[in-house]
Amino acid sequence: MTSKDKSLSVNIGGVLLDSPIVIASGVWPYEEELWSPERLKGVGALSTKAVTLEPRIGNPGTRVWETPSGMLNSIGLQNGGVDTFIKEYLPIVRKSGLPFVVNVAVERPAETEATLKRLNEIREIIPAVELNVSCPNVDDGGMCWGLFPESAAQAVSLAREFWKGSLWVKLTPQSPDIRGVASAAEDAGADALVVANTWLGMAIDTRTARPVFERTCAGLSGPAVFPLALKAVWDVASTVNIPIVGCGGVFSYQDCLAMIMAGASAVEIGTAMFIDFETPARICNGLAGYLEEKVLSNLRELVGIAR
Amino acid sequence: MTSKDKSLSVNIGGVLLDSPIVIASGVWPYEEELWSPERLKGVGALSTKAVTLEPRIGNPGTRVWETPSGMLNSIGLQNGGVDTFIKEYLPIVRKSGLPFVVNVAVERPAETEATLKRLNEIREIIPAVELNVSCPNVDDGGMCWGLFPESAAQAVSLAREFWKGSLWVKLTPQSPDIRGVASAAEDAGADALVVANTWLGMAIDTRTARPVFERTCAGLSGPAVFPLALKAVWDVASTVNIPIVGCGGVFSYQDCLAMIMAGASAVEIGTAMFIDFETPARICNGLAGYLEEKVLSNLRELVGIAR
Amino acid sequence: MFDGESSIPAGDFKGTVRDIRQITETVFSIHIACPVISRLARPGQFIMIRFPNRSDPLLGRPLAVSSAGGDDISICFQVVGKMTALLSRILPGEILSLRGPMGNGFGLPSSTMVTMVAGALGAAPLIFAYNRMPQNIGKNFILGVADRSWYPFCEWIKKLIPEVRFFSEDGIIGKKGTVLNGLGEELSPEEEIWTCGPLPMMRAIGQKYTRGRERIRVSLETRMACGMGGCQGCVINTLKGKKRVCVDGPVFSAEEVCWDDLKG
Amino acid sequence: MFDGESSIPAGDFKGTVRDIRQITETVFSIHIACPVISRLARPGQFIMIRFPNRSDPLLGRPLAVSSAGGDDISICFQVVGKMTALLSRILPGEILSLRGPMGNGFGLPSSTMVTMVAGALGAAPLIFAYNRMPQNIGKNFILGVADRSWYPFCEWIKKLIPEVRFFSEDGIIGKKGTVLNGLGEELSPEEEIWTCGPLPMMRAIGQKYTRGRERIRVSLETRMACGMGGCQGCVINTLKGKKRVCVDGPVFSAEEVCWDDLKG
Ligand SMILES: Cc1cc2nc3c(=O)[nH]c(=O)nc-3n(C[C@H](O)[C@H](O)[C@H](O)COP(=O)(O)OP(=O)(O)OC[C@H]3O[C@@H](n4cnc5c(N)ncnc54)[C@H](O)[C@@H]3O)c2cc1C
Ligand SMILES: Cc1cc2nc3c(=O)[nH]c(=O)nc-3n(C[C@H](O)[C@H](O)[C@H](O)COP(=O)(O)OP(=O)(O)OC[C@H]3O[C@@H](n4cnc5c(N)ncnc54)[C@H](O)[C@@H]3O)c2cc1C
Ligand SMILES: Cc1cc2nc3c(=O)[nH]c(=O)nc-3n(C[C@H](O)[C@H](O)[C@H](O)COP(=O)(O)O)c2cc1C
Ligand SMILES: Cc1cc2nc3c(=O)[nH]c(=O)nc-3n(C[C@H](O)[C@H](O)[C@H](O)COP(=O)(O)O)c2cc1C
Ligand code: FES
Ligand code: FES
Repeated sequence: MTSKDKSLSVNIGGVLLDSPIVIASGVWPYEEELWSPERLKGVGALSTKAVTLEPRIGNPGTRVWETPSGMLNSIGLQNGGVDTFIKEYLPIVRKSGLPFVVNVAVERPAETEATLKRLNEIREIIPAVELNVSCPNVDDGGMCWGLFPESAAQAVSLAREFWKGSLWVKLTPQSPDIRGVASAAEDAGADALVVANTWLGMAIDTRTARPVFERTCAGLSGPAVFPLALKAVWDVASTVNIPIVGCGGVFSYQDCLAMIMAGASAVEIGTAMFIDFETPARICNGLAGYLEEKVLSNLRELVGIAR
Repeated sequence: MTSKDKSLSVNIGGVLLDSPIVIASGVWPYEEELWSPERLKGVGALSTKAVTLEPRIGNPGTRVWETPSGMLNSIGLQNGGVDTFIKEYLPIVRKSGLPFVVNVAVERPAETEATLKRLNEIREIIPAVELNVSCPNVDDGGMCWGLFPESAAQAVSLAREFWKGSLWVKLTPQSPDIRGVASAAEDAGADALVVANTWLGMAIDTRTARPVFERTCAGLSGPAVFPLALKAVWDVASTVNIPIVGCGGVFSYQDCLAMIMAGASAVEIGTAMFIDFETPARICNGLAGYLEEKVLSNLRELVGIAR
Repeated sequence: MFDGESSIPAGDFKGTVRDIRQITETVFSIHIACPVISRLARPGQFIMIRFPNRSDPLLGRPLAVSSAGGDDISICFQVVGKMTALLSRILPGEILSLRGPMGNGFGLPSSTMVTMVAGALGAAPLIFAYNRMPQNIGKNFILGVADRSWYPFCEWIKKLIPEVRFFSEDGIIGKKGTVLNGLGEELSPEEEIWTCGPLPMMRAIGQKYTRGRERIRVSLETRMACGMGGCQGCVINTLKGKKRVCVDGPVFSAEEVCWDDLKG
Repeated sequence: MFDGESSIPAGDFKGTVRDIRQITETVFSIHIACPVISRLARPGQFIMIRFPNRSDPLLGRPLAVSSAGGDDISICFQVVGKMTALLSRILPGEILSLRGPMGNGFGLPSSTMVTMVAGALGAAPLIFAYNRMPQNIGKNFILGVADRSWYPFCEWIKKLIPEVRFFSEDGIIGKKGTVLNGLGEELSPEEEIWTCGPLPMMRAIGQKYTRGRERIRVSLETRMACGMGGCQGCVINTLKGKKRVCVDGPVFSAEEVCWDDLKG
């Protein structure tokens, strides 16, 4: 894939990506070297670690645990708060020259509003906000907002009011009615949907006979959840008209293709970056090869064709 | 573990098991050789393939598909119907000398009633019925019964009326309120709960650009789902007082221990039998070793200790 | 017809890789030490192979036994996906988990002449069948391949089965055409056909003759999860209802298979 | 203090196993050909190791580089779980995936005498540090082990580090007692301690001296998922706030670590 090649380009809620691979929230640190073009080959965009109004120290105790073909995490939104983000990290993020989305964890309305207002002030340099109504690892708010259509509508409406740029909403697979939540988010003004965040699971350390995580439950990600994420994308794609970003267990170009054939326009990858830095480039090469083989000029032609 | 050793014995809703390992429904065929004691070392009980009133030919097309550390299946309750079961298979099942449970798929009330009545007529030779309110792979009924407390209560009450023996109820993890469903089942007369069945997922064959399964969705099982199943057991164990049988991705004795520490009294294993016939014996040896190391006389002492 | 003998796998065994040989760019043959399976295996039977102590890839993959002798068996396979790619990089000394031997196998011939018809890797079980054929039975072996890339494979087969006749689509190896060109117009009552290969080939053979189809034994492939009859994932439609390829097959008579229901 | 140099892993590389050596019943050492990592690695740095093309085990496991020279690095490890069990059965020629080199490493000494204190496998990074110690720096090496089962390990270390002094809990190897018995009452201003081993040992060393703690460098272990600073799974509490062991460490000064918050 050359940088001029536009066969993999997509438009996600007004954000133009050269490749459909978005690095998911919470996996890419703010070390400057990692934001150089050589370290981001094949990446179309990045989502930042969740940003909250005030700094958060995250959860105590064990934070990551491996499971068969997956991992559980309970980080708990550790971050320096929106001001630190803007001052210290945003300059690094911008250095990559790539589009990025600022992952904003929904807190209580006052906090969410304040965070978005701060970002809105500088919205000409922020391509999009990814509203995270799906973090399973905190007490206040987090995932609860994404469980039901009503609360999701409330959270998205609030965001829409205070953030004027492109608004992506990241859903939780924990919702009993993900289609309803998706519609509600669309109606409330979302420009794109990220489907989805982690699944709630748990682990017990049999040597200590205690739950591994202090909060007992944690979020499951990685290849293990791919079949579940694909179904969520399939379901949501039958419901909304805004672009969908598939997320959950994508590792190979076949995984990415499957997401696209199910109706996603792009994918986010998280855990895969823990395993192999070359994942985005590898997926892009695979996709480009597939397009060539099938004599297709743009990946967009494949969106939803399995339906 | 000698056969006299009772340290692993458990009582699940009135059924006495020498080991806490139950072979899950739908994985053990009725070939006579497989019901001999040498082929069932370490097995405490077996659950039969789902039985319906009439014969069912199951689903067309691809029925199994591997996923990372898991598998999707869409078998669709293929079985010969309750009469064939009683005439042809029950004698084989009984040959093992082990306790068994007859997995009965909930259909429309009339069918469910008829099936249970037939079984009830011979209830002195049937240790228990496992009411399957959780099959994701059929249109009529199946999982729907297990999604909500009200419908679960209805299905279990009906079963309780026509089946007088021990009644296990197998829940679906697809329920948005598995605690509520568990309570409803308990209140309606369940003697034990099996937590849980498969998770709904899907796969797309990227070479054909079509969903792999004719019914699009299929049930995910295997190690991949273990963290999710453990959480389901944890949740249900905080809600009911009847014994819980953990099910989903159990492969190792540590998995089994974790289930027990979370509040299960036994486990069912399905996919593991596809991989390794020795799984039950291997788990039992591991459990026995653990008890010895911790100087415990019975596995029961560990039930729920992680709580 | 072929279900006289039990076809439930004897168990799960450990096998040690003795050596691996690359035959073409994508075809490999592996020798594995596994005394129990070697002793029990009959032609047409297969094993489910996987890597122990890892859950990805999770399920065993069915591969035909292509020879068995002493403590060893051999398999040969083409790299088509995850497991076969991993197997192609295996090293002598590595341990594999083998479930088997299983399936009904080809059984014993009921005629005096057996024509074995292989398509590409379908040769695997037929090599074994050829070598174990009772002395008093006449035998032919026909192998069809796509193109010149199969040349080293054909060379390799020729060493094992000197009488083999080749057909290739481009005519570069053996005669031009498919294996069907190597079969007579009618199937004489003394003759039977054992075949294994891509489904379209087997279907064509299975439907070629109006008479004698019961004397055509086809070894079918379907996706499998358990290899012991439990999952019902490998079922096909036959005249006698649903049958499981893993334990009721993989060898069926061409007559009983509902060919139109088979996909591929 | 040790964060002068960049500690982001250079990338993910393939490494070919050259040989594997069993040292004790549970301890193994592996040589791996991986030119880039060999060239870049500095003492105290580590790699995340995993098997390519399989998602179980999924995450890399952090293992210290115990030597680097030419194209090769070596690691040594104890079998404690899934990955280490698989590694212990690896064969020459197998390909591993290596992320690294990473972590700040021990850096350069700021005194004229370095006492290296290892507990069991904590020796791994210190062997490397010992061999790369600048000529003009004095050095000691103390190794503590549990019991006689570690005898072959001690023999192996002795060949690499002739001056090593041993302590064992049962007194069968070297002196009876723990490594703490090998340390002076005070830490002289010219001396510093580099240590790696079980947490209780490092905690005891880290808290032994009231003065000079800033001259004690401890290499910590925590559970890791990414090894590149992204997941924040490996954080510990320090006087300067949360730090990630993978990229901000694994080497910290005993002074900055909040010892009471560390579990284990
Ligand atoms: C009884 C039997 C005997 C066989 N013997 C041989 C043999 O001797 N040599 C040989 O090369 N192959 C043989 N096969 C086919 C072999 O099982 C598949 O090629 C193998 O499972 C592919 O595994 P994989 O992980 O490499 O591919 P996957 O990643 O699983 O899939 C890649 C491709 O292989 C196909 N495939 C996957 N599983 C199966 C399956 N169970 N049956 C058919 N196609 C499948 C898929 O549809 C896909 O096209 C046999 C199959 C059966 C049923
Ligand atoms: C920077 C660093 C360098 C290390 N260097 C070495 C070394 O040179 N030699 C060596 O033998 N070991 C070393 N370790 C420890 C090594 O990482 C663990 O022993 C290894 O991850 C266990 O993997 P496993 O799959 O075999 O065990 P698992 O199945 O993952 O777990 C088994 C046990 O190991 C513990 N464990 C798992 N992961 C970690 C981890 N990341 N850190 C600490 N404990 C863990 C678990 O708590 C459990 O007790 C190092 C750890 C770190 C952080
Ligand atoms: C360590 C870790 C931290 C994460 N932090 C966040 C976060 O801050 N905000 C968020 O929306 N998602 C977060 N996620 C979820 C991922 O962005 C992604 O949705 C999820 O991991 C599923 O994708 P994957 O299977 O490709 O990893 C985190 C995931 C991991 C593993
Ligand atoms: C091939 C297959 C067929 C199954 N058939 C049934 C069934 O008939 N009735 C039922 O209650 N569960 C059925 N199940 C679900 C299993 O009993 C079990 O609940 C599930 O697989 C999770 O456990 P595991 O991860 O140990 O396999 C089936 C599972 C598989 C894989
Ligand atoms: S593979 Fe499971 S029944 Fe045949
Ligand atoms: S291991 Fe991920 S931040 Fe350190």
